[in-house]
Amino acid sequence: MGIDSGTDPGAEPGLFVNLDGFEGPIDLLLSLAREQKLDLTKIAILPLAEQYLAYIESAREVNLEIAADYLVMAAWLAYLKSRLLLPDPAAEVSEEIIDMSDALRFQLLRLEAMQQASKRLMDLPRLGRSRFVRGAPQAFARTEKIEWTASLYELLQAYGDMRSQEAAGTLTIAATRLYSVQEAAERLRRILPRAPGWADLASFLPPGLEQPLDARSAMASHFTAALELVKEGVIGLRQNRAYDTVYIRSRISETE
Amino acid sequence: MSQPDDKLPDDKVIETARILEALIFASAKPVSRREMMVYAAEESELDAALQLIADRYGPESGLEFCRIDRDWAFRTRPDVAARLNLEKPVERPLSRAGLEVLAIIAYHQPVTRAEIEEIRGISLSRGTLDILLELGWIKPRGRRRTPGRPLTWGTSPAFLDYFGLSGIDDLPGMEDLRASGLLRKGQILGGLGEPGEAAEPDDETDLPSDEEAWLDFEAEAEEETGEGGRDAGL
Amino acid sequence: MSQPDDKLPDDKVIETARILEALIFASAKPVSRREMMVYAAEESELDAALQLIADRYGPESGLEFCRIDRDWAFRTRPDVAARLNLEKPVERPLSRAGLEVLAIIAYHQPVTRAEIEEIRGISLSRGTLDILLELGWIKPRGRRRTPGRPLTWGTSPAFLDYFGLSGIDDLPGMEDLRASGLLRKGQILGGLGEPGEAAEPDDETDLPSDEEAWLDFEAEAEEETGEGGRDAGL
Repeated sequence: MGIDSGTDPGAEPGLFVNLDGFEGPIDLLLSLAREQKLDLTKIAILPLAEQYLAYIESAREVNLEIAADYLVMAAWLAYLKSRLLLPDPAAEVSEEIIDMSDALRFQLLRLEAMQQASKRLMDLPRLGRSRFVRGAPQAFARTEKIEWTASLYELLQAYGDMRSQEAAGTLTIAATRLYSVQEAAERLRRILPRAPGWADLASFLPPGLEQPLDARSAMASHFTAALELVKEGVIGLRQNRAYDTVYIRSRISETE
Repeated sequence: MSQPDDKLPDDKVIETARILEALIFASAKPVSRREMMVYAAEESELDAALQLIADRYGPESGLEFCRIDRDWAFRTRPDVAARLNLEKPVERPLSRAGLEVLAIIAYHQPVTRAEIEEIRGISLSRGTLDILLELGWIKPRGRRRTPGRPLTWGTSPAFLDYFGLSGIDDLPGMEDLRASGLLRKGQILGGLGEPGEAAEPDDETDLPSDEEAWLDFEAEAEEETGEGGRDAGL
Repeated sequence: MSQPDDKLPDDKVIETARILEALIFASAKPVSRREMMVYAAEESELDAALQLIADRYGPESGLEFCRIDRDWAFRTRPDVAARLNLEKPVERPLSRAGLEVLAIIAYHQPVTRAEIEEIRGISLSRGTLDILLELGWIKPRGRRRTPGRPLTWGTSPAFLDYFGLSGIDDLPGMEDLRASGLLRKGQILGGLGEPGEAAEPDDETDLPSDEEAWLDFEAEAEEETGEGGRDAGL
């Protein structure tokens, strides 16, 4: 998510305002503060707010699409700025300003702490970098015992995949009467030998298919079942041209 | 390959021994002298370092430092290996079908066999539930109060243990799955949903403990195998 | 994990230590206490044996006997690895966002997705959590007792192993961060109306230890499934 625009660096050569390098508005604020080499705990909020607003403004001028997160922060800072610039702050108001400034400072310090922590994390002696595992692991053996393994990730992925397919609309409303191919084959096997000569496949569909989905499903499964029965040599199928009626006939009744 | 008796190993030899110990530990195959000479200034230093390692892995250790031809490796001492050789576990990843069925049971429990088939749109082969049952990851959860009183399935404490979950509730919900990119497109059709949220009230809500569910299950087994009285269960 | 000072390790402990040393040495993955208890008569014997092994692998060895939460493993010492030219597996580097999110999960756990977004001030892109989950470094840590019962995330044992940590308290700078109050969660910016209110700590920060969060979870599990929570994840 974040910033969608400007991902192609060659697109706009004159661009000097680029939000791509930032991981959100707080990261942008941190980077602006760092440019000033300011101590975050003592940073003056007003100039920082102004810089941020100016930055966003120039991004807007070059028609950068600005993610909502940046705009929300801009609105918040604009509000803070207006309060800070109030000529005669009443006691209540100044308290609010202190709260807001402290909150902003805390948020900056907190994210900076996490950014530093992530660097220190990667400086740890990592496995496969600075620490190595046994190169010739050994399983102790006498009898073999199969241990099925699975990871939580695989489990969630399997479920996610299944539900994704479902969501795509291929498999829906499970409670309706959908004919399985197996059922359709059994049905055709049972009914067809009693039917004389060539007949429309549609006439073999089960009765009572009021929902269009049910009818389509039944047609699809009966057609697939018919193909399987042709393969077995039990029936014959015929279609005069594409999209025309499909005719079906039992080979068993024919030979008898 | 001998350390003069009148001299303690110097720091250089100790350092080389540490490096070689780590190298041989991390290598998949025995390590040759040639490979080791990269880390030693001269043959005598290499020998002294190897001797130092051999001393550290004496009989009081479960391992021995062995020379195989001109290569060196760590091996489990045979007497220790004999004590360790209980069963050799062969790891095999659970099949896709197994994963799917397990996921459905986890998310939709208590769920009947027919419902699992409905969700997957494919009939369930006998072996799939067997493997999950053998793993101890699933267990019967009583019977559904519908015609035929089908048996329902749920996950076991061993399932939670294996996957490092503190409860079924820990499974990410639909929103979490979508947010983390595991659920790809669009909307989820209603009905089946968040973990722990059973579709219909079942008998098993009347069965407070596992024990009773098991009793019920055993009764069922009887019913199926023997000619059994009808009301064996409840 | 203490051996009474006035007693030398007895033969039984020495023998158990040999077996465990070989078992852990031969395994690429950390070995759990449960696996080790197969070879020890009781917990105290296990602890004494582990202490004995730890003593044998001091700084004079190129290997380190590492505790990873409650599991144990041998790993080469980092100072030695720097001198070894071992083949290093190619890793896809984590994005900056991925790193930040990992750090936030590690230091703030258990933490919800919304809290991660609050700390970073930006919504989390799809796939970021997914990658960390795929790496096996994060896992669900139960649900928050707030409206919507959001899922919380924490780090896994594999995370500790990868970064060479014995536990979360070992994270670099953890103590200072806790003391400085920078690990407070909650929304601060963004709500124009209530800038002050947001800085308040949320429910979860009132629970100082994992243990309490855990108890909380078990109580819930009992309510919902009627099964007593087991020591699943620990």
